[in-house]
Amino acid sequence: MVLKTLKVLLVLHMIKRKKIKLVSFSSREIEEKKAEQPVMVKICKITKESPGVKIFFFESDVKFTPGQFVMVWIPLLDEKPFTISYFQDNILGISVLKRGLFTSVLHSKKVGDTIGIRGPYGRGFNIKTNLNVCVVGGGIGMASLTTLVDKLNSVNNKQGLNITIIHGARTAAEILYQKRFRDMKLCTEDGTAGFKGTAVDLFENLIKRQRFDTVYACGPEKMLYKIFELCQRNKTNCEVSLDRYIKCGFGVCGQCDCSGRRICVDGPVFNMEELSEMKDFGKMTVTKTGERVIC
Amino acid sequence: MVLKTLKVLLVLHMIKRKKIKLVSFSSREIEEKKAEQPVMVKICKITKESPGVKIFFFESDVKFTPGQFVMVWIPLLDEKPFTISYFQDNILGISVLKRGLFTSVLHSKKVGDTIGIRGPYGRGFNIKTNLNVCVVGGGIGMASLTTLVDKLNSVNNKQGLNITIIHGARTAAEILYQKRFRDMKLCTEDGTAGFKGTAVDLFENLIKRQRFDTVYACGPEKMLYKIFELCQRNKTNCEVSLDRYIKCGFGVCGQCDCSGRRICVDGPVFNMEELSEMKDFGKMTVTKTGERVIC
Amino acid sequence: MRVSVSKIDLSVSLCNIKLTNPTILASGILGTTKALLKRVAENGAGAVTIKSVSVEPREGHKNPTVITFEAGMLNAVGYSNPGVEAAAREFKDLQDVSVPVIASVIGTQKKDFVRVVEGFSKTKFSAIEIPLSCPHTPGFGLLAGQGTPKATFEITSAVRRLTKLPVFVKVSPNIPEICTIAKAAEDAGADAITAVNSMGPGMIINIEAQKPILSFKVGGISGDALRPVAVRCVYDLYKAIKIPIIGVGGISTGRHAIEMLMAGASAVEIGTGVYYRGVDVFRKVCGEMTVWMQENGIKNVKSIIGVAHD
Amino acid sequence: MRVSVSKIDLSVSLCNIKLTNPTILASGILGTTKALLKRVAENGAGAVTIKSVSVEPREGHKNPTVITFEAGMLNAVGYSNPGVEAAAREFKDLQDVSVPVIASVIGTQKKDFVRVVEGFSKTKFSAIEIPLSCPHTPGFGLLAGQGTPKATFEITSAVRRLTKLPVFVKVSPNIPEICTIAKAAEDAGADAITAVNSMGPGMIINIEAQKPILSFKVGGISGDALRPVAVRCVYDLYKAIKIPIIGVGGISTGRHAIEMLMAGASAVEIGTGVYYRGVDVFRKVCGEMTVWMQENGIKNVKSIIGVAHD
Ligand SMILES: Cc1cc2nc3c(=O)[nH]c(=O)nc-3n(C[C@H](O)[C@H](O)[C@H](O)COP(=O)(O)OP(=O)(O)OC[C@H]3O[C@@H](n4cnc5c(N)ncnc54)[C@H](O)[C@@H]3O)c2cc1C
Ligand SMILES: Cc1cc2nc3c(=O)[nH]c(=O)nc-3n(C[C@H](O)[C@H](O)[C@H](O)COP(=O)(O)OP(=O)(O)OC[C@H]3O[C@@H](n4cnc5c(N)ncnc54)[C@H](O)[C@@H]3O)c2cc1C
Ligand SMILES: Cc1cc2nc3c(=O)[nH]c(=O)nc-3n(C[C@H](O)[C@H](O)[C@H](O)COP(=O)(O)O)c2cc1C
Ligand SMILES: Cc1cc2nc3c(=O)[nH]c(=O)nc-3n(C[C@H](O)[C@H](O)[C@H](O)COP(=O)(O)O)c2cc1C
Ligand code: FES
Ligand code: FES
Repeated sequence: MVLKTLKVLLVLHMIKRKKIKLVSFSSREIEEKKAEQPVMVKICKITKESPGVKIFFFESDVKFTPGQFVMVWIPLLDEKPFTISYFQDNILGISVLKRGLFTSVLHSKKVGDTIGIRGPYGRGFNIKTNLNVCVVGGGIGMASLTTLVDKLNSVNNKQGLNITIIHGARTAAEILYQKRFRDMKLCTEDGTAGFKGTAVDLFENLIKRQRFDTVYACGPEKMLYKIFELCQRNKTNCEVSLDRYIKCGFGVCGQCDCSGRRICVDGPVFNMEELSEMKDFGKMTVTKTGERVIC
Repeated sequence: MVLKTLKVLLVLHMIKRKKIKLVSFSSREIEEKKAEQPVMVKICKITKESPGVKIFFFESDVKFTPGQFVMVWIPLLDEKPFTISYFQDNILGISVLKRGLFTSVLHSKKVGDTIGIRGPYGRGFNIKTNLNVCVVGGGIGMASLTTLVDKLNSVNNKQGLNITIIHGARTAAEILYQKRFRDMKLCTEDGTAGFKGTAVDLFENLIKRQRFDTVYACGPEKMLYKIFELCQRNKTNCEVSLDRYIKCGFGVCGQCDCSGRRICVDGPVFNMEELSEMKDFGKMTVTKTGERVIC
Repeated sequence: MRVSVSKIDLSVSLCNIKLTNPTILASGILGTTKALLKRVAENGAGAVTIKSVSVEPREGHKNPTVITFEAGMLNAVGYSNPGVEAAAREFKDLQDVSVPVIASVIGTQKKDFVRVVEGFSKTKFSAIEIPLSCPHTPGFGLLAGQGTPKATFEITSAVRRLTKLPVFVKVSPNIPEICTIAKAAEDAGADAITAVNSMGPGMIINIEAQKPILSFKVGGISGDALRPVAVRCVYDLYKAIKIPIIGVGGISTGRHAIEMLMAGASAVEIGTGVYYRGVDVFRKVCGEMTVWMQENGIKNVKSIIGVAHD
Repeated sequence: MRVSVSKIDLSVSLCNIKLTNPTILASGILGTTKALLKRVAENGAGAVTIKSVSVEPREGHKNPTVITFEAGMLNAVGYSNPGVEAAAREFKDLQDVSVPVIASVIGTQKKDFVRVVEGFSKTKFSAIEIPLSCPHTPGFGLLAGQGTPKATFEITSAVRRLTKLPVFVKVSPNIPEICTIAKAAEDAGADAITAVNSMGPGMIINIEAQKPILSFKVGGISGDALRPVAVRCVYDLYKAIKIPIIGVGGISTGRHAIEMLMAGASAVEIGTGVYYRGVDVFRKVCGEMTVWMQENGIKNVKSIIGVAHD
């Protein structure tokens, strides 16, 4: 009750401070109305990053933060989320792992074909400067971290930043971005490249010997949960990017819930404090029907 | 045909120059959307200007140009146009001549009552500086000219402006704004005050002897037409404010037509060039049903 | 891919009426006098429609009759018009207007439509539009039960028998059975369907006055709010009927017009767009269509009609 | 004239359910999990509604399922939901949610509604809302003929017999006979009418792709575009029925909520407002209502219900 009164007073205070316009006709503070609709872009280049992963490049003047994603529309088929994994001038790229119908159709697209893009959506990574940073990417999860690494490098250029990149894959052929980040620490489950074992194993080895100021991670949720636990234990700050089935992408449909937080607007990137409050993290996910199931 | 092509090219040129945004979702150049809806204001003062005319004052931060009007709404009754005839700080005033039902109900309003206001609408007078100016107001038409005179006085304060104000009425009791403009040249049809005769008669006398750079007029259309003719003959610039039945007030319903020009947005003030093209001026008006009839 | 401006062809043909471009002034907006029609024509419209005319003069509803909100416009003008006699006088000598002029004819009963059409028999209109779909005028349109297949068939047939001019029947977006209504019109010999009239009706209350703002309390909704509904109606009608469709509702940019054509319209009417962008909305829309067609390699606007269908 | 904040009373009572304020989360927005309901409650809602639940799990339509345009939102989610068994699991222990929780129950036939209500018999919902009005899901709502007086009466009666909880029937703004439908619900024992569901449907075509954007092609319209229609429906219903009305459609500010109450609503639901202003739209709307009431000397929000009527 006291809390409620306090909250009402706070709102009243905000209104007084004109954050909420009241008298005028439109008392919504959001003035600029954006349309959540796909814009068609032409694919201008396609590269093959691994047997299962292609990168699609297109022109767009969309501004985004590393970790944000776009919804990719193939008319009459479906629309699905993909992280922006490449960004230079006005050329953006998405890295697509072929999994089911949608990604297969996307893989069949040629240069000159068009796809729809809406976004960017979500809250990306927090860029910390001047630190010892570790980036851990499991499989295609590495895609979310690429532009983060680029950004960290550009921001911290001459400030003694130290980035350790751990990239895990099942086997050597599935390793991504090897040319882009030449000094990645690799690990494969079958030992065909780098350290034999998972990214978590390698990270655990490293964190025993080395102090990181921030750890950024993206990949399978089980992996993310273990990294989060290791960071908690080592009192190391971390941010992870989560994955849920996405429909609207802008926070209304409730499909992408993780313990009351929406992946699409409150995430996909969450910090430790948030993660520690999210009971479903690492345990429950939500299916396409909206059922909460063990993940 | 050539003309049409030229026009298309002009539009294309404007588009290129970004006056019309094309690629973005909303390609309308009008971004700020205003609601054409009355806002309730409280009457804070009422003065009696003549037996038939009351001035109603209210607070409003509406910005306007002399000659513009507002639509005054009495809920469940009707909504009609009135010129803003008084303006100081955030206090506006309208001068209302009691004629029929609406103005009678308005006259019965008390201080503290509320009325609805939307606007300002229309294109007001062009403020010319540093000139010999004549202002001619017939009856309640004088209301449209009051804030023009105020503005001319304030703009031209020390620049040697010379304003002649002619105000005509049927009889002495109907003369308006006598305290406000002490040096008005008055005329009454019955000779009970000032010159005996119409404002046109007096104006004709004056213009024979004196050169005006600009003449501003508002009043019955027959009067306006005669003043316009006199100005044409004397090669004197003039601007007059016309009157038609107003419904929407913002240019869509077509009710207020005068030869293809809408009083409510293209006017109510027109210049000589425009007036000379308006065949209906002084001849035809439009009734409430939309019928064009001799005026 | 790019097409030069001079090659872009915006002309369409609507029931054998040639239009230099597909934009038409919608009924009820500015179409009160010949002078206003002329002005709209000079501002780029491919054709113009007069404000609807009934047998007798009508004052319409009291003011406020037209208001706007952030998503569109509400109107309850109430079919004010000078009656057919005065209107026939006003619209004689239509040759002064450089583009085709469409008459809009209303009535409370079948015989009224007939009388108005007869009253216009000496006037050089290019087509007759009959709106059976006004949502806010007692005695007319939906409030007189004219939005049923039966009434639509009867009124359309009566007008059809009377005139050789193309007859357009204007339908309401409020009726779920819009395709059935349109088919009834088609069966009765209509030459085109105008889709759609204003939507709703809707109401806006001034909360300080605690009263609805429109004097008729409710009014038809037009403008942006209506566009997706209008596009859906045109899309559905395109599949259901064979006669051409004139798309109306919320069009104020070239992109909107193209969307409506793709849904299946052969031409578009613009009403509230005049408020959003001025009397020259027609020229602006055509300019924007031209640029878009250039950039997308489309020479002939006729080629995009209905392309959104599978 | 001015009232101090502490004296402002926003509480309302809806079919004997006490709400600390009249704002309710509308069905289909965020109501998928208990955690989200909790979050909405913490953000100031007076009550919350779950996303509609059917007997069997449903994946709903393919994406895009929700898009927006300048005047509102279009959605064709297609009633994706985990089915009543999983939903009953999800919504057990509702005491964690600090405000009343309303169940939304859908079905393709009468017996489905019954099965879902039975499936929820152990769940501590405060009321049951049955939307008979979805415009874009085959097998449900309007597309299953549930928007007729007869179907409304039958389904409502069946649900009524089964439960002691208040039953809200959610109606469509698309049906001209909205009052007849609502009366049928009232006659069948409904405790309140929720007015309205989304409007249309509407369609938006991407002109570069030349295709409708929504995978179901059409979707229900909500948000600003819907508000005047929703206000008119509530105004008409207030005159036609005796049971309370929950007003829904385009509410995102305190002024909008007040307008809806003045039209005759006893409480309001907010859906698309979450998009316009965030999850804390409920707190913002209540704050704005409070300030307005202060300035206009109104202490008790209940006193403004229906005041726009003569
Ligand atoms: C924020 C975010 C960013 C992503 N970024 C990338 C990326 O950069 N590159 C990449 O290859 N993949 C990315 N994904 C996953 C990508 O969306 C799925 O791989 C893709 O949707 C699979 O579709 P499909 O039809 O080919 O496979 P399906 O057979 O339909 O599904 C395979 C799996 O993909 C996931 N998936 C399917 N549909 C969705 C959906 N609508 N939303 C979320 N997950 C879905 C599910 O886990 C499903 O089990 C991202 C997902 C999220 C949530
Ligand atoms: C741009 C403009 C500015 C005006 N400014 C003023 C002003 O400052 N002071 C003032 O007293 N009057 C002004 N008028 C005239 C004023 O609107 C009418 O006097 C008023 O509407 C009369 O209403 P009523 O019901 O009292 O009279 P009615 O008996 O209804 O009408 C009396 C006469 O008023 C005129 N009138 C009525 N309704 C309208 C309408 N909707 N639009 C235009 N004219 C109408 C007609 O000429 C009519 O014959 C202005 C009119 C216009 C067009
Ligand atoms: C102020 C106003 C008056 C209207 N009057 C008429 C009318 O007299 N006859 C008619 O058929 N339609 C009338 N309409 C409907 C329009 O012709 C059109 O069908 C509708 O407004 C939708 O198009 P828009 O969104 O481009 O305005 C009117 C609309 C407005 C806004
Ligand atoms: C994305 C979305 C999903 C919806 N899903 C449902 C639903 O499952 N059940 C239902 O009764 N209404 C559903 N609706 C309708 C809303 O509950 C509400 O009636 C409508 O959106 C109008 O209110 P608003 O303008 O505040 O959104 C949905 C609306 C939206 C926008
Ligand atoms: S995907 Fe709809 S809320 Fe996140
Ligand atoms: S009053 Fe409507 S156009 Fe002027």
